[in-house]
Amino acid sequence: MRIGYYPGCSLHATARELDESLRAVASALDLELQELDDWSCCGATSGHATNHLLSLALPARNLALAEAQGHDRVLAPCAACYNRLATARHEIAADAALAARVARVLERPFANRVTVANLVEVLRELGPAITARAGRSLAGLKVACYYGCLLVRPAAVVGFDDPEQPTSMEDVVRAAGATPVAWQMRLECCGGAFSLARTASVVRLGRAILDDARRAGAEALVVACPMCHSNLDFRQSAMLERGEKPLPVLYLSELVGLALGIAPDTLGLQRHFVDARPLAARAAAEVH
Amino acid sequence: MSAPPSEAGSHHPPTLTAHLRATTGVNVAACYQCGKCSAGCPMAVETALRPHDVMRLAASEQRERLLAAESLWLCLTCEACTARCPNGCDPARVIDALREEAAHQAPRAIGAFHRSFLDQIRAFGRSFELGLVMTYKLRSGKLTQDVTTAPGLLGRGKLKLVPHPIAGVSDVRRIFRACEKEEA
Amino acid sequence: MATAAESLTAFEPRITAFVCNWCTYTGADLAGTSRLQMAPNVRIVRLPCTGRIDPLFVIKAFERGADGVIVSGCHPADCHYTAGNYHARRRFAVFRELLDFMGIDTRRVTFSWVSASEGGKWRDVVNETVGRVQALGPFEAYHELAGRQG
Amino acid sequence: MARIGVFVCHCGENIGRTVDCARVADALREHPGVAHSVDYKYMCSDPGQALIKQAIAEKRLDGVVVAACSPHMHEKTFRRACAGADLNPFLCEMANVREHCSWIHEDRARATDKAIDLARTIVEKVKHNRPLQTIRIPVTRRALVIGGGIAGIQAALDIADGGAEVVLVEKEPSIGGHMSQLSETFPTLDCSQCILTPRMVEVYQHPRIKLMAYSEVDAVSGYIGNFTVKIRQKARAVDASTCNGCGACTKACIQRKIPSEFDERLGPRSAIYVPFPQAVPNTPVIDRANCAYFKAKAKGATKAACGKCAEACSRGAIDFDQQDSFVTEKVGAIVVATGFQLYRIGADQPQGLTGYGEYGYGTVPDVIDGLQFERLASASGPTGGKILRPSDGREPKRIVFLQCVGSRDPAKGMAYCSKICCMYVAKHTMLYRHKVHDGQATVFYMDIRAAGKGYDEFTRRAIEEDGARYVRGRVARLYRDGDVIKVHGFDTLSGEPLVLDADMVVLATAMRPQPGIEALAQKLSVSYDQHGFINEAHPKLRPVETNTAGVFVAGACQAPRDIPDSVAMASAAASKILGLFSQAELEREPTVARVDTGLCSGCFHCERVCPYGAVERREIRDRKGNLLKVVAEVNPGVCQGCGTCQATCPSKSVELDGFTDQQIWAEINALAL
Amino acid sequence: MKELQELAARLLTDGSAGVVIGYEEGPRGVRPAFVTRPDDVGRLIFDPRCVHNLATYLSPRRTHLKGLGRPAVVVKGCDARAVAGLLRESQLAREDVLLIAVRCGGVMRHPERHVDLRAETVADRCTSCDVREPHLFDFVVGEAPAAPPVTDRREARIRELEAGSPADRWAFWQEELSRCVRCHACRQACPMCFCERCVADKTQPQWVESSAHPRGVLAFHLTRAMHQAGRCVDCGECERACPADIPLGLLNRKLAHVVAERFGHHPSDDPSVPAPIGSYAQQDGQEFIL
Repeated sequence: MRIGYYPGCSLHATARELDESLRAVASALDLELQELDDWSCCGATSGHATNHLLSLALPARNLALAEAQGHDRVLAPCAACYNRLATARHEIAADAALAARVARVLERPFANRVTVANLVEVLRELGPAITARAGRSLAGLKVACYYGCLLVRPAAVVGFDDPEQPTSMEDVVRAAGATPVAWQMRLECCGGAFSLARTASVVRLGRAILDDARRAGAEALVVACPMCHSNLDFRQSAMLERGEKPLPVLYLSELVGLALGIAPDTLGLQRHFVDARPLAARAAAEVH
Repeated sequence: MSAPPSEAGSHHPPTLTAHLRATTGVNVAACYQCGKCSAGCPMAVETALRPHDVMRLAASEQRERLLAAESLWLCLTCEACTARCPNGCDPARVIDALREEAAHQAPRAIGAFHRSFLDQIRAFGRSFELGLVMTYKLRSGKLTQDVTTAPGLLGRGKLKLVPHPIAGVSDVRRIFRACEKEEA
Repeated sequence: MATAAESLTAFEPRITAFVCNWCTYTGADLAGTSRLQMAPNVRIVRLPCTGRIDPLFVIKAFERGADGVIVSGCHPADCHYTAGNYHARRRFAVFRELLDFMGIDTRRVTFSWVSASEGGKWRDVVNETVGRVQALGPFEAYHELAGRQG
Repeated sequence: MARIGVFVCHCGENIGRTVDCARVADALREHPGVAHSVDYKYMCSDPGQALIKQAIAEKRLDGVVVAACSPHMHEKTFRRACAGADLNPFLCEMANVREHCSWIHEDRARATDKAIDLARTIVEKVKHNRPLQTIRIPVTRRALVIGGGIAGIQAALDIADGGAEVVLVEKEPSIGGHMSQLSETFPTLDCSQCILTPRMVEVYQHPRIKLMAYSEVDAVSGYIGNFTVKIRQKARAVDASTCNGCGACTKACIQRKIPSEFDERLGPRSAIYVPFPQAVPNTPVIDRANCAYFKAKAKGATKAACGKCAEACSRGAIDFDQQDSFVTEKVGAIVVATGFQLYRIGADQPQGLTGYGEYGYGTVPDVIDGLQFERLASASGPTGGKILRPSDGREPKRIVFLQCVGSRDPAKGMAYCSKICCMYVAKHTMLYRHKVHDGQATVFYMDIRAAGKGYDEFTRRAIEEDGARYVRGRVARLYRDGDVIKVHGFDTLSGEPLVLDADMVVLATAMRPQPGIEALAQKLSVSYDQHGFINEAHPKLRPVETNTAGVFVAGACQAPRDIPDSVAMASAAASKILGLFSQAELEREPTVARVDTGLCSGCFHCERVCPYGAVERREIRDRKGNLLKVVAEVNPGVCQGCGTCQATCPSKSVELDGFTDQQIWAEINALAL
Repeated sequence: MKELQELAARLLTDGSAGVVIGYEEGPRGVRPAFVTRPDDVGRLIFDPRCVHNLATYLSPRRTHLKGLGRPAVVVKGCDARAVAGLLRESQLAREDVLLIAVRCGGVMRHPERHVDLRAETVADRCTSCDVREPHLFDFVVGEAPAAPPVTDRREARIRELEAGSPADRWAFWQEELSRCVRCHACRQACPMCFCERCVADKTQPQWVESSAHPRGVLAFHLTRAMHQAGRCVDCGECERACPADIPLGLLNRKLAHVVAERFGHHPSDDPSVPAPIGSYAQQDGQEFIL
């Protein structure tokens, strides 16, 4: 399988381990990631908070590139980028007048033909391959799948899973041999956008998530969004009471990578703030 | 639908309701104030105006009060409100549109943040560090906050210090100019 | 922007509307009862059902000098006769493509669903069609053809 | 040359203000074939009609065009006036110069021009009108009632009491419908079964009612006064004529844990069962999908796997070999009273909906729906009338009720208001407080819709006397947290977010029509809305008729209805039917299709498009009896006059009287420059 | 050939058929043949020059064949579709005809001008036909043939017209239709045109003018194309019969695309497949309706 790859800005910076682990997993599962040549930023929150047309044109430029480079599907592992690309695609498809305006500012051929996939979606499709190649290294590992806000909402745009009772991340976790726990905060926003600006809000929201996951018996959180990750990993120390044990936060691709027996350093586990290497070590011990 | 010929030429300043309908497609009059949006809003305990309040004030043409509201900037855009609105009203989109409007009307710190983020894209085609540390500082003006964490990020290879423009940066700049012209 | 003088001499298209008795005709009645003002260019021919509307009517209307045609009836699932509108929908989906393929600008033919309670929608359909056909100008191609001696 | 009279009405100022009526009359006077043309202030007044009659006589008119209001308003008036002057009423037509002209235009010159056009068009049409005769059809004085809920019961009893015979068809093993499941009824809190069961027995004993329970309508043909209905009697596997309803079979059954439909899956029943003790008829039925005998047989077993019921039956009434049978009935009128179902989120999704994951129905224990609560509150229910949690049998001390689940929700559910929920939720809070004195009921609502006699007082009583706490706001989500259900809501009146702990949650889910109603509606040729509710012929003036003559509608299959509404509709439908049956013959408009059999090629496109099955095949033979061809023929009693056949016929060999090709062609031609 | 002749002889001998309708050599090329005596079966041939749609002779309006007894008709894929059309529209009872299906690898566009079947000479319709052996038959004869040479001529022409403006298309069709003399050969040759009286011949009212006035010509061809939508079996007889070489196949083919895309309908030799116009689905597209 071959797919266009839109890493997005964060995968070259704060979310390097997502990029690294995804590339490692893809290569192990014969998924060919073809990075879009000359891709640009999707505009993120700043785009759609200030100039609506720009918030569509920036993603559209990348979709047009993908089209020109012969792709019919693009993987955007960052949930925020994914949301922006998918929203742009949806809005442009629904409104011919808007499509014309976007075409006018793009000044390049754009048929809006490329579909956008997210990390969970693609890994779920690879589920059988993951199961086939995963060892039993993650057996018994209990994890809480955290969807956050951008992966499943709004349903009209995203539509790959039920917006209120999604199952796709759990499917992937099971395919990798780990055990998803049943918990309640899977879809509550962690406040990632305010990670630094409103620490109090973020601590309140993050705490509720970590608490619930811990109460459900999870040994780690699994995420598919660089914003969630940086918030819950990088900011976690502020969310803990004195003496509380931190909860490692893994990218879904890292978890799959561990299941496939890929070395923790290749997956970028050393880049985490909450040390995830003990988990990896445990997994490795199970293998041997 | 075009208006009948007799009405052509008459011009009234658009109401906020009409403006929102034109820019977002959302008919704020369709909001029947059930509160399901606010019931699921993660920021409802912190903000003065909850999503259904925003819809209500918009429907009653309270433009000034809305555009001045701090609450607009406390929306996380998590879309829980939109996902659950029984009448398809999309409060998240309305809040976005109001922020866009507010940024136009009164440049404020938060607008400055978005502008600096966008300036990066304009300069390099990409943001070079997810707008995390530096941009938040620009936005908050708290230049010394989180100084301790920057080395942490650096040490983990998570910050790029030297940005490089992408090859098509001039194309991106052109799109910026075109969009600003179109939206003006 | 047309000046007042220009608009006085503006082209006034002739539009023939074939509508069903139960929905569109009644919706047009409601537009009247509600005193909704609209362009006076449309002449309605009342049929019991869109199912009764034959493509031949459209051809004949153009032959006889119409610049535009409206075909309108009940929304899906709302047909007084349960299915006449579904049959009409298929018939006119094909006929429209045929007209297009033979070079008749399909912007001259409006298809719409207007329920008995949609007086406002009927007004919009009328004004929109009149405006659109006005912009296209008289249907000279067809009228010349029709008037030419063979 | 035609001699047509044109009569232009001013309608007081209504037309005269924007249309120059005198000019219209003048212009039409010059039109070929017009023998007389006048304008008058009020054509519909007695003197106005007298003008028409007089002109018909004096000017020997052979056609009349009244340029006035919409034909929907006064066509009957003017046609009757013509008939009064011995002119065939179908030679009279109206040009709509009010609704379609004077009321929608301001420019007097252009409005007048248009009015002239419209009148000319109709004059051209009338030139081709033919005298038509009103169609007379005989009436079978017998009615079919489909559905044995309270609406069907009421309609059947009223018709039968009025002296006509009734066939009552119910698809379930017993009549009674949803009303039999209810505990108490609003706004009086009287016991549902106490007022219903006497009516059920009355149906059973009525000499003029033929009750066919466990039966379904298979096919319908014919038309008003003359329907032929094929009814499938589903095999009960019990011979109703020998069974005495002793109940020994149900006690002997080895399958005892099948979720009871009557108890909304909160209690068990056996495989051979009577839905509830007061069932009518009191004949058991074997649920073949769950019966050990039938299951084994379906798997190919040759030996009887069970037979306990047959062994227990002292009268030998169990008949494992019984098959579905068909009965054909002739009736003159039909009442559709198939009722509703409650929206079971997740279990049966309407097309395109995905349900409400945020409310956890079916996944979070002790989240139930309104009918389930009725069964918990009912003395005949699985808990003997005690309010107990299905999960652990504990008495819930805090119940949260959610209104408008699936209703008033265009985004995910149904756009309409289900009408009864406000009332039954108030009732539930009262029943709950009466049974659990220290229990707290909280209701999340959007608006309290309690329009009805004693209704608002009832909801106020729930709040003021019985301590129900009403919170105005919709709930965002709920989930199980240990032993409690966390309910995330928002009180829009106080402006505060709210997280409540509940022991049980009751969802007032939307009312929907019964599944399969579309198929029934198609058999009956009645139309239904996008939700599947049967459309009435007119929302105000013909509320219990459908657009197919002779088919009536009552109760919640037409829209969400409560018991008083359903009963009122049923009685209204019954009185319509008795009125119909009081006539020796029926009259109908002669707008029907006719086939020119000489030109018909027998391709039967018309037969395929006819929504009423009015097209029949007729063989044409020569004198020696050799088959020459098979042609289409329209049964004028069945044809409703849509004309789809004519538009479909490639050779135009079928004509719709009143809207013939010649008439339409003349109208289009009249619009030429 | 021998197989066909032997079968024909057998059917005529044992009385199961009164006439075998097939092809024979004529003075100006291949022509339809009506063989009633077993001795004459040697006339019967089949090769890529056999373009006629013999199903036309099964129309009940062709009464001159009625006296000859039950016909056995030689049918190619396109002819079998026509037979299915006649069955579907109650013009024929299955037991009243015997169908001798011939395995067909395509026929020539202008058999009178060409000698072999090549991309340049193949009839347009054969390119879009994937029926090498009809499914509707009583007997099948002939060798399994290769698929006909592929050509995109007709589709390319349709695409080219579609790419132009309405005015371009108008000009194109006015030019083409200006040659129409209203001889109605297209109608006579069409196996699916079997009306007792064509609407174009109706006079009260006269929807379609009967003269070759451009007004009537356009009305006629619009009506003819509409009546063929979803019914056309793509046998090409209308275009072949046209003395003015008007490309009627383009119209038929265009509408075949429309019904395929909109209603999923494809011409078939299964008589139980309903025609698309005259049936409907609630979810039919209605993007063109306000």
